[in-house]
Amino acid sequence: MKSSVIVFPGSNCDRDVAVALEKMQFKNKMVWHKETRLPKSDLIVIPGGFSYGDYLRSGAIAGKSLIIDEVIKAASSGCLILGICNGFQILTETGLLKGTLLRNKNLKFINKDVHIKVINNNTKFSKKYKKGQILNINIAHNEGNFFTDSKHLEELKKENLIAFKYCDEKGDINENSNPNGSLENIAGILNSNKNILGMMPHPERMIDEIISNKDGVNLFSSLLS
Amino acid sequence: MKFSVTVTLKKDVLDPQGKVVENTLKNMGMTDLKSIRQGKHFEIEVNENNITEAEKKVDDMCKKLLVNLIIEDYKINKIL
Amino acid sequence: MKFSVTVTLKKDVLDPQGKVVENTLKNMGMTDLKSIRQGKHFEIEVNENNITEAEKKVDDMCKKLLVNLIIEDYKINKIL
Amino acid sequence: MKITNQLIEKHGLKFDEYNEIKKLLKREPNLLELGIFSAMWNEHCSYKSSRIHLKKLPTTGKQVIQGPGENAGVIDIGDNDAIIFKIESHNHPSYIEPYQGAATGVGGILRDVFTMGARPIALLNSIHFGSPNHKKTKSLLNGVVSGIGGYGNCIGIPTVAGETKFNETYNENILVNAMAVGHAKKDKIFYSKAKGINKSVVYVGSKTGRDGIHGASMASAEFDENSEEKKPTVQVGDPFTEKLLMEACLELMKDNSIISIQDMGAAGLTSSSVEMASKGELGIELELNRVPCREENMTPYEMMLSESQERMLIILEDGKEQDAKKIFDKWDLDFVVIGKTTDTNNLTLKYNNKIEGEIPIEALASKAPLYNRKWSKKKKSNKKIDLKDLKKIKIEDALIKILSSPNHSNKNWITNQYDQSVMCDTIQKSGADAAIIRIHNKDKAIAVSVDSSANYCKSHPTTGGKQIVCENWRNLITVGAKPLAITNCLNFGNPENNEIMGEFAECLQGIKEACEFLNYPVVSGNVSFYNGTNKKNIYPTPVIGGVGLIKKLSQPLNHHFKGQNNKLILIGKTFGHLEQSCFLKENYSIDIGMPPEINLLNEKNNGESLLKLIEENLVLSSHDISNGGLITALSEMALNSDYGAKIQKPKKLTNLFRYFFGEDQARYIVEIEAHNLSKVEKILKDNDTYYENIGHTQKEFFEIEGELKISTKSLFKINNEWYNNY
Ligand SMILES: Nc1ncnc2c1ncn2[C@@H]1O[C@H](COP(=O)(O)OP(=O)(O)O)[C@@H](O)[C@H]1O
Ligand SMILES: [Mg+2]
Repeated sequence: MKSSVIVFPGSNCDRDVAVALEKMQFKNKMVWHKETRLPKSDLIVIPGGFSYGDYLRSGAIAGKSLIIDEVIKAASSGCLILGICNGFQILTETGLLKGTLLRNKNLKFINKDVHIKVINNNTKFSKKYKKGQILNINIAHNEGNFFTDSKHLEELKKENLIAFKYCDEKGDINENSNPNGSLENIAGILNSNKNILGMMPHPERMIDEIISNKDGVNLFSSLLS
Repeated sequence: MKFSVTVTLKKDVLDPQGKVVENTLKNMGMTDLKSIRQGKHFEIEVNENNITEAEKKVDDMCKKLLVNLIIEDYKINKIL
Repeated sequence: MKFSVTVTLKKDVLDPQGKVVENTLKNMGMTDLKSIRQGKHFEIEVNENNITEAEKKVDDMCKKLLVNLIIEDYKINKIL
Repeated sequence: MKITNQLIEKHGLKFDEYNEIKKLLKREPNLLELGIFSAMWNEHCSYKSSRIHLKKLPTTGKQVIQGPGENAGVIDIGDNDAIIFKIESHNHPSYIEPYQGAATGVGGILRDVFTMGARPIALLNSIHFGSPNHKKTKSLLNGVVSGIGGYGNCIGIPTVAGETKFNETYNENILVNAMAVGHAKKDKIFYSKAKGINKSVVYVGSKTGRDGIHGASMASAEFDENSEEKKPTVQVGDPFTEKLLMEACLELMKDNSIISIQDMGAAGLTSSSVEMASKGELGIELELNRVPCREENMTPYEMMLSESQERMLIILEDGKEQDAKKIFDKWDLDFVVIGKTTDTNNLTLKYNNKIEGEIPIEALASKAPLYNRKWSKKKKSNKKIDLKDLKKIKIEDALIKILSSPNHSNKNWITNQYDQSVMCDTIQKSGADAAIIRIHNKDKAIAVSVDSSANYCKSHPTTGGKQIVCENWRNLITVGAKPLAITNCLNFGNPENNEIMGEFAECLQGIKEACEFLNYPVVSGNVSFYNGTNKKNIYPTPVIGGVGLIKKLSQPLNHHFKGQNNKLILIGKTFGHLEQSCFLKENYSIDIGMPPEINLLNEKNNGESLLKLIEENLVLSSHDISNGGLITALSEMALNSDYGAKIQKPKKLTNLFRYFFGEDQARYIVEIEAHNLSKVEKILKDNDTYYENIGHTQKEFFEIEGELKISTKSLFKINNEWYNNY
């Protein structure tokens, strides 16, 4: 599998994702945002960070960068695209995913390990997980509060496009297990073609026992098989 | 030519920032506060003397970058 | 009574946000842009019908919470 | 412009200092030159009151590659790996504008570290606030924490450890100290010393604005009613640009084009150019028309004194300009040759083809004032506490009081606002005695911790000075690291006051003795004087930041109990010292008498014995005993765990309060498997280390036989309430 990680000037999880991909035997290339051509890839990852300082709206400016046009082209030809954290925000700004990510409900940056539930395991990103499986995974963001209109929400539900939801350690999905105020505890969504996944939690931080746990590994290995 | 642009969240979009500010102000004893919403403000100067042209340019900036039309509304005003 | 409050950075204070936005717009081909500065905007409604009183209350909110007087200036306008 | 007395005062210079300037110049300075002298001769940049004392600190050792005198200290951790680190204060700006003050504090210390060629791998901070009831404390706390997080999170360097304390002594003068730790290759370290004549001096980074003009002199004066007026000098941090600057510098450092590099910190372009020239014993000439400016019509005076953030000065090898510029273009940063090195030994400033200022470098650096200020010795207090005179309380209530106090409450409210995991090498986050950071791609790690004890330092500075070094050393040891070296941030009041200067001299004496004995040298640091308002000085608050090495990675060691029926061993002797204890302070508001004594011999021996136990894989968890004594330490081990402990009453020291709340030093608690007891005892005996078997772990409850029994869940709750309700 060939992967590309897009690097914006303020990306800061680019190395982390690259390490994870290489550990999982992806052949990975880093792609600078000013490039106008993408190397041939089966998977494009838009990593976390603060693409351009995120001073306007998170992800807004990255959404206008040169490389993004290529990402959009690749997406329409079915290439797999994974946006993590800031990457998710960028995907919504480009319109590749619908909805938006507002400020966290408490207006504070939140970094902690939370639980999420695998809602749809029938995708290329999640097939190695069991349906309903509970993962313990790190979040780190200021704007992770997913919001969308009721029409899109209906569509997400009907077409099974919600990938992950925040829950507690027992799997209960409720207000107490919602770290950031996200609509219906949504932590990650897919486009209707299911080749694009945007998620706020950081799977790349969960691949190493000594650092955390290995709950992120199956996301990458799902993509391999 | 100078313009000011006000960007506000659409009515039906949750405004977490406004909410927290509102609660804080109320807790600080400002009980007469009815509601508060927060938005963005830009001051833009363009090299263009024709007002319709200038305004079109600013509008373009809003549409293309400054405003997320899915969740935000905006208003352009000329500054004298 | 309704007011709008505009909060802007003081003149000599660095505006990293405005700077990035300006560069991006220019890179997007909007070469006529001379400068852009970013600020905040609030829409505030208070339960008070006396205009001087109402304005005083809004001013109080600005001073106590909404504005960082060390780096920001603000303007209050009545909305009709 | 004629230099008037008023102008001299406004620049924070004393009249005899001004006379000295005239002597050195052999003429009157102009305004630009006066400004430059004021920037270089103020306390913050010249260390005029502290240098004499700082010289006494031990700064060398096998592990030291670079001690004080550079942007940061450098130590050797083997395999061509070096660790570069330093701590710095941003107290005054943070009080005026907490968010930006703290943010730019983080930005500044990061530049000190990456300017030497290191990729920063961890951030720490030590923050001190006034009483929680003081009207400003809450917003200061909020602002400082989000400022620290705002900068570190955006640039993508994990903030992994720190300390947060409240004490009314900081009501009008908070402390914000930030520490950065970076990793470099030992053979790729960059210094600020200029070399060679006619070399290009390059300005890179953000543009220069009018922000922060006179920041360094502000940090060298007390606050007074007029401080409000100085507010416009606050700088706004731009972590995004710093990220670009960091990546661009690290990219440029990959080849051999840099002769010398220096960040523009306090006193901006002035101090960076002077420092480079002074170390290289040569001159420097700047064309000020070329300085990239953010505002229109900036004067040479403003350019030289601006403290705009995110800027660097680089001296390049001949012919490397173009390639270097390409790198900075790639990162959308300014890159301008603004001058050259000269053989004149002067700082020469040209503007519009005219020389606007010319000062001998040595007048600004080596000839800067040096004061041997008067200081008075602190008398030993002989006040003792007799528990019989105090109102009776229950052990349980006293413990709860401590665990629920602002100073001891769980700090998750703060640390959850910091990205602690980015870079994926954080093995142990905040909340442990020390954080552990893996060296990327390697099988080893460093441990880091920052510590201070203002109460101890106030009551007896020498003992206090020793104590913080020892406490910091202990914190590294409990996670299994070998302590290597420290950086220190010395926050004190007004040095022109004999008593304060005495606190400084004696704290330093204590630090020196402990560092020498423990082979724990000082490799970098920072002094912040004039912390106080209107003659009310803060408690002396030296902060120690330590770095230790874990040679071979294994599961990280922390202080949470790991199982039931494990043996608990108390290393070190308990005398029951209660003066200056948290027990008396929290329960009776008493803070009299001497701090607990430091016995360096025991300190070293006990620590080394524990390290031996850890190396032999005999330790399941370990924790040092500090504020709040044995019982607080045990509770901390229980409250984040499903396991508690059952502790026997002491046989020797029969007063339970003294035994459980006493703050005697050089003590640790270790949890070991029962079957390893004899092995452990043998090692401790062989090392002549005093220890006691105090009990064992058990499920769910923390218990002292016949005295108290609390579930670990309620301990957790008690410990977690304060911040969330504040
Ligand atoms: N308390 C101290 N102990 C040891 N070294 C110190 C201390 N204070 C300052 N130094 C050293 O003096 C030099 C100048 O410090 P400083 O002006 O804070 O550095 P910078 O110019 O990088 O901000 C540095 O090398 C610093 O490590
Ligand atoms: Mg420096």
